[in-house]
Amino acid sequence: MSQPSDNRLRFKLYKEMLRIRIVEETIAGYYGEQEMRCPVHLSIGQEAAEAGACAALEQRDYVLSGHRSHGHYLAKGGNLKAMMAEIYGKATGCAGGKGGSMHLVDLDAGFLGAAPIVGSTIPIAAGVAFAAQMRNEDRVVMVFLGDGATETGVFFESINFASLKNLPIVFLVENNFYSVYSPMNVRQKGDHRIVDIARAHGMEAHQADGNDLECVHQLCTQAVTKARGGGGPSLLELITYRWREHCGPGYDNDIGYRTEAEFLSWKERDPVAAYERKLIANGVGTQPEIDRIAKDLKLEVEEAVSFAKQSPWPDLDTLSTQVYAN
Amino acid sequence: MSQPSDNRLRFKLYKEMLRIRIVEETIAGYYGEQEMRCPVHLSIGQEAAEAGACAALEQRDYVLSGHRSHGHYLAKGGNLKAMMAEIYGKATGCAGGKGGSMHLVDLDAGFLGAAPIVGSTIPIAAGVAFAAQMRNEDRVVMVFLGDGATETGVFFESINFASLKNLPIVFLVENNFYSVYSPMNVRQKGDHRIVDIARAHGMEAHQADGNDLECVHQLCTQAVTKARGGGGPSLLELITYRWREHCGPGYDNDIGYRTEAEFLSWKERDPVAAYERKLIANGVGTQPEIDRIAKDLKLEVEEAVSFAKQSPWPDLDTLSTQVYAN
Amino acid sequence: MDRQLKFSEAILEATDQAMGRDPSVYIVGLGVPDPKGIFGTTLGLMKKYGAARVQDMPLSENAMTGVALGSALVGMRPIITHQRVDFALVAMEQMVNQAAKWHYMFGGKAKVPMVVRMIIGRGWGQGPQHSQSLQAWFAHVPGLKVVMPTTAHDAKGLLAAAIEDNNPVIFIEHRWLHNISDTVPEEYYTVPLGKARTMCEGSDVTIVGTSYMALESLRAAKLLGEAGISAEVIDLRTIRPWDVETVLTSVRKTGRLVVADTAGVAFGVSAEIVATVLEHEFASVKAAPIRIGLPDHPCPTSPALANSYYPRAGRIVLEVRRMMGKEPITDALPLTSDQKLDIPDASFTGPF
Amino acid sequence: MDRQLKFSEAILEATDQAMGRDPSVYIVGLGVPDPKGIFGTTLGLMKKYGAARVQDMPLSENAMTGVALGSALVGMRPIITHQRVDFALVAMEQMVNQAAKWHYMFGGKAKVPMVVRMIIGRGWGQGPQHSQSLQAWFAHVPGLKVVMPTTAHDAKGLLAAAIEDNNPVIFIEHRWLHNISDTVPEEYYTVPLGKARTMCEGSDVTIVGTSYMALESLRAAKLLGEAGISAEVIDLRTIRPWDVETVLTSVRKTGRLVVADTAGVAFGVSAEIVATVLEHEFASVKAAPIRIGLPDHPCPTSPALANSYYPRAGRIVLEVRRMMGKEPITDALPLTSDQKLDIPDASFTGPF
Ligand SMILES: Cc1ncc(C[n+]2csc(CCOP(=O)(O)OP(=O)(O)O)c2C)c(N)n1
Ligand SMILES: Cc1ncc(C[n+]2csc(CCOP(=O)(O)OP(=O)(O)O)c2C)c(N)n1
Ligand SMILES: [Mg+2]
Ligand SMILES: [Mg+2]
Repeated sequence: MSQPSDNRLRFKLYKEMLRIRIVEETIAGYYGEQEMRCPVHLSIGQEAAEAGACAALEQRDYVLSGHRSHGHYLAKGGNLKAMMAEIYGKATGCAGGKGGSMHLVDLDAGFLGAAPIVGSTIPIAAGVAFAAQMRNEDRVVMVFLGDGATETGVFFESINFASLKNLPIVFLVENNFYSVYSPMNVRQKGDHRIVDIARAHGMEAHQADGNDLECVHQLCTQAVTKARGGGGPSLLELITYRWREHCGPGYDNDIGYRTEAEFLSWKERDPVAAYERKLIANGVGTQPEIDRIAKDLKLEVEEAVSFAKQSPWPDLDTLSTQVYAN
Repeated sequence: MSQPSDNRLRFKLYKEMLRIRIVEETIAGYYGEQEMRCPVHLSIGQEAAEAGACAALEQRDYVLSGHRSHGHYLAKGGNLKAMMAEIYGKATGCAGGKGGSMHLVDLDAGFLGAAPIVGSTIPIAAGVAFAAQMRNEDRVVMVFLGDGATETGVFFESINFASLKNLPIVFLVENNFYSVYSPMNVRQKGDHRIVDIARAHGMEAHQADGNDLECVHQLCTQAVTKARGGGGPSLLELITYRWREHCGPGYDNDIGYRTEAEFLSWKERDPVAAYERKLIANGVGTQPEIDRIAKDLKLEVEEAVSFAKQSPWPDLDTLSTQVYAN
Repeated sequence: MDRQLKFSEAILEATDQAMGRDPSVYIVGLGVPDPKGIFGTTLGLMKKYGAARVQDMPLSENAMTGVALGSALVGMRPIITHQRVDFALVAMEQMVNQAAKWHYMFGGKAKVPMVVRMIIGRGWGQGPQHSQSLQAWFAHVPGLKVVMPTTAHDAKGLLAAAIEDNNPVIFIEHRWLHNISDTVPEEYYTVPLGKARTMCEGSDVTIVGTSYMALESLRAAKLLGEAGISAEVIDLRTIRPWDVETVLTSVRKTGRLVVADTAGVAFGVSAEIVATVLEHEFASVKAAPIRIGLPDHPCPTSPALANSYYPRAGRIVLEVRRMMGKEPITDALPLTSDQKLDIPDASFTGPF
Repeated sequence: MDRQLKFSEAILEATDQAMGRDPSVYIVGLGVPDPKGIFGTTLGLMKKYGAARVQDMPLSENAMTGVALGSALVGMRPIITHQRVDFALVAMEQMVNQAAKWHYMFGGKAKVPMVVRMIIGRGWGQGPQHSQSLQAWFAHVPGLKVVMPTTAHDAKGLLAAAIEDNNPVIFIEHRWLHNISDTVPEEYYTVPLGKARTMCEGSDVTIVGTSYMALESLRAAKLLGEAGISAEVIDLRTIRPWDVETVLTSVRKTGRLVVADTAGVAFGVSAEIVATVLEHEFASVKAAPIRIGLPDHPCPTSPALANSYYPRAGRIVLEVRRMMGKEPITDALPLTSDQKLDIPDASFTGPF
């Protein structure tokens, strides 16, 4: 935190992070009802990276994301009710039910879209930054991707282009060590490969603890400020961990691709609990204050679920409309 | 040269390089007759890289290449007559007339194939190396590519895979500063980007003067030896220059994408003339010896042209055969 | 004799037996050795054949297709798998410009024996980017073969044949077939590529179905039979080369043609079949041909919309009755109140 | 009034005028600002509109398609060019999974106004990897529009319309049309997407042609006319959405359908047209429909082979005569001794 005295910001960041946690836990809780009939990729465990990064942006800035996008959407200010309704496939969803969890969008919030073909939104985000640059607009773009996405050719092509054009963009890699059930060592070599690729292109790049909310926020603020000032793109690799299964609401440490011990070691580094302890220890907040925040957030999220459940199905007429724009 | 006393090798290398020059000049000379009715991408100016690199390989080793492949084919021992006949579209061509200049192949020589979609043979070469590794064969693969090809996503994906699997492969980049008429500065940034990409993947990489025949040969020998010994892949970036137009027989310094002065500065660094001077200066060869070699080579090449011209057209029956292998 | 195996188990058995018979066969794909094993189709292979022949890979579908191709050039027989056809769009260049053409363009000197397994997603909100069915694309490309098995029996035999084939074979599996069982002999066998299978004989109308739609066609034929209409159902099995003769012979008999494909109707496989039949058997055809497939827009995610996206047996019945000049019946296939249209069967509880 | 412009000049003029009218239009592609200017179609634009709006790019077709898409999302109108369709195979994912679907999959919230210009190579040994004609692929994808102009007049108007359109438009140019001139008005105009053009009227047979094959169809119609056969030739102009009504109306009149496409017949555009016509106008059609296009194998490089690969007007004449029950004439179009079939015209002396 550049201003350690800025406790308002600290609370805001914490609340943002906690809100993502509560939304995701709530989805996990309701998923078993089989009313959210689409794949969901929860980001529980990775909230510090998401909240810390988006808090560095202005509303006019843009974010794009991939399959695991709930946290990015929320942290950028995406409408929670519209997101829940989208996951429930309802008419009130942010994409009218056409997209589901993997295709969130909120133009007002600057969340331009998410799409689950791994790597594909990276060049699209570069294109958004390219347009901002061509029109001399004061906007920065942040695109979220995973460690797996750094193996796609299009990631590399995008890094090359962004560096060549000095685009106002931040490539934010959440490295959670897995691509579905595949560990790093069957996919890539070396502990600094991701940042080194960016550096090979003359792009500033940093690797950091993605579970350290303030550290993330500080790094991202620097990168965003640099981009905004015409200093060009950055890549930030945030080390973090996904707690639950790749797709779906459950835990899957038992199926054999990772150990329970590994999971537990990361659970001890829970970014939400850690920051809560820090806030209290530093006298920034008290347990009752924090409990109240959590309670309010839970209420808000339950309300969003009710909204989604009660919303109507999309009209069958919309099935074949919106194929072409007028 | 690891053994500076090895004058036989020096002559062999020189002859290989000169042969490529003479073949390419001969093609340029005949192209205007409009009997070679296919695109040709000549490598005049880049012969040292090609001859020096392939001389580091054994016959059992494999080479793959792209659109500018004549030199690689010849240096790897590809049949000259079959290549000429292929360019002339004749039945006796190495691909029976089906491929033309952009699709050379000579299995006996270990030249597995060339294809002109930029970047595409890079992963194919990695696959050949992967097979050699799986079967524990004593074979090294060398794949030739240009600076433009290092902007394709598939290049990067291949580097990642080769490094991950420690494949016995050498990525040989001939950096001639242009992709068709596009200079480096509209395509990539930084003077060490290409080697740095490889290094970001933990791959050994070197940049060197591609017009220095002995230097090329030495570097390639090291890389090939390393790969053969299980030491894994390398990337070598050889700086060189294409003298003639991107595609076709002529010169095009007048059309405006590069200056005549730039071309002339590279012409002064003619790898053939430079090595010829060196051979004579060091007393390795005499002018008459060298003239004799050139004369013999010209005869050989003219013979290949006659062979190609006199060869029959492919039988019309072959038009629709060889679509599927039995 | 009557050994039942699921389609997914049949795929696994074919792979296992092919690997056992031929050391040059290997399999690579995202998640191949993981605990889910590509919907169960690769489970246990890593343990049996080792990490060299059963490989996970980087998230680099394009390069890895090239890697498979390169290894095939020098004598390996790779199987590369993709969990959705949609993911393989990044690898089109290697499949279409390269794998399909190396044999021809090098005058027969190169051989590319490789199998590309791809799965068509469907249901549970797969949505616009996880549900495409692009067999028409691959079938448009000379040099490729394209296989779409329907039954577990054929899945095993066609995959074995695809692995034995010396050409690049695109092998497309429908996610909703994976759990369906059939009689599958234990011993190794092949089902020849390029041969359709007549699922039931009939005299009034020929229904050509691909993959999952062959099953819906069979269901439709039963319903039609109850109403006195005799339908012949042909499971196409191979899309390229497809079995023109079997289809023509049937249409010569019935005079009527319906094609039911898993993909979009427009510019799809069904157009080729209709056009070919009309070119060859114009005189035999008694009624306007009918194509059944996906409507001309992407697949939405919400079940409320997606349920109406996919045609089912009832739709085939309706169209055939219309073709035969019979009363339309709109309630052809009433749904039970707890029936869900976006899952393959009741045992499935979400996400794929 | 009778201002003649080459097809390539018409493309340039449409681009120039669109850029002049709308500052959000920009053009990017390998070689766009280079001295050859994409076969002359982008010459001078850089000088006029500056390096920001007229850009070369890295050899990264996939990412650059995504870049174009991203810029379109926030209000730019990119034109991205590829010198061969074949090169764009690396960019299929961005075009098909992304550009085609963003409007639909975000419930209408995203708009992707972009034009992808691609050239079909042909002749002078372009060979298997520089000559593919993949309009059927794009036409199979809802969300895309697909345009193939034949005349310089339409090239200008259709490109202008494509740039104005708020959707991703695939714009395919045949290399052999670039040098052909036509009357082209100087002022800005658009030709609506989705409308075919009747090139000549006739009563015996409808010949639907695409791109360069529309010209061959017109030549065939002239030859047929001399033999007393009256052919109506329709230049399809847009492949998706195609002008079903114009074609049906014509076939209702003639009762006979021939489709001549620049691409492979198998699973190609011609199959869709034939199938649609037979579905809708079964009763009007008097003879088996005929499809003319590329044979079912890749394009060889040697002129001795490639010359027989491409169908020409003579082939159309032959097929129509056969269809009409007339004597076949095999010497329909004798070649002059110095005529070369692998170049667009005599002024061309190699390589493209
Ligand atoms: C091109 C492509 N290939 C495969 C997939 C299947 N897939 C979905 S998510 C995923 C893992 C991505 O890993 P990573 O980028 O690290 O993100 P994470 O899931 O860890 O957040 C894969 C392989 C896909 N969606 N797209
Ligand atoms: C994917 C693809 N895009 C574009 C082209 C057109 N093209 C052919 S060669 C070439 C330039 C390649 O430059 P480089 O790799 O540096 O090789 P060089 O020609 O300099 O030897 C281009 C763009 C192509 N063949 N393939
Ligand atoms: Mg990950
Ligand atoms: Mg170059």
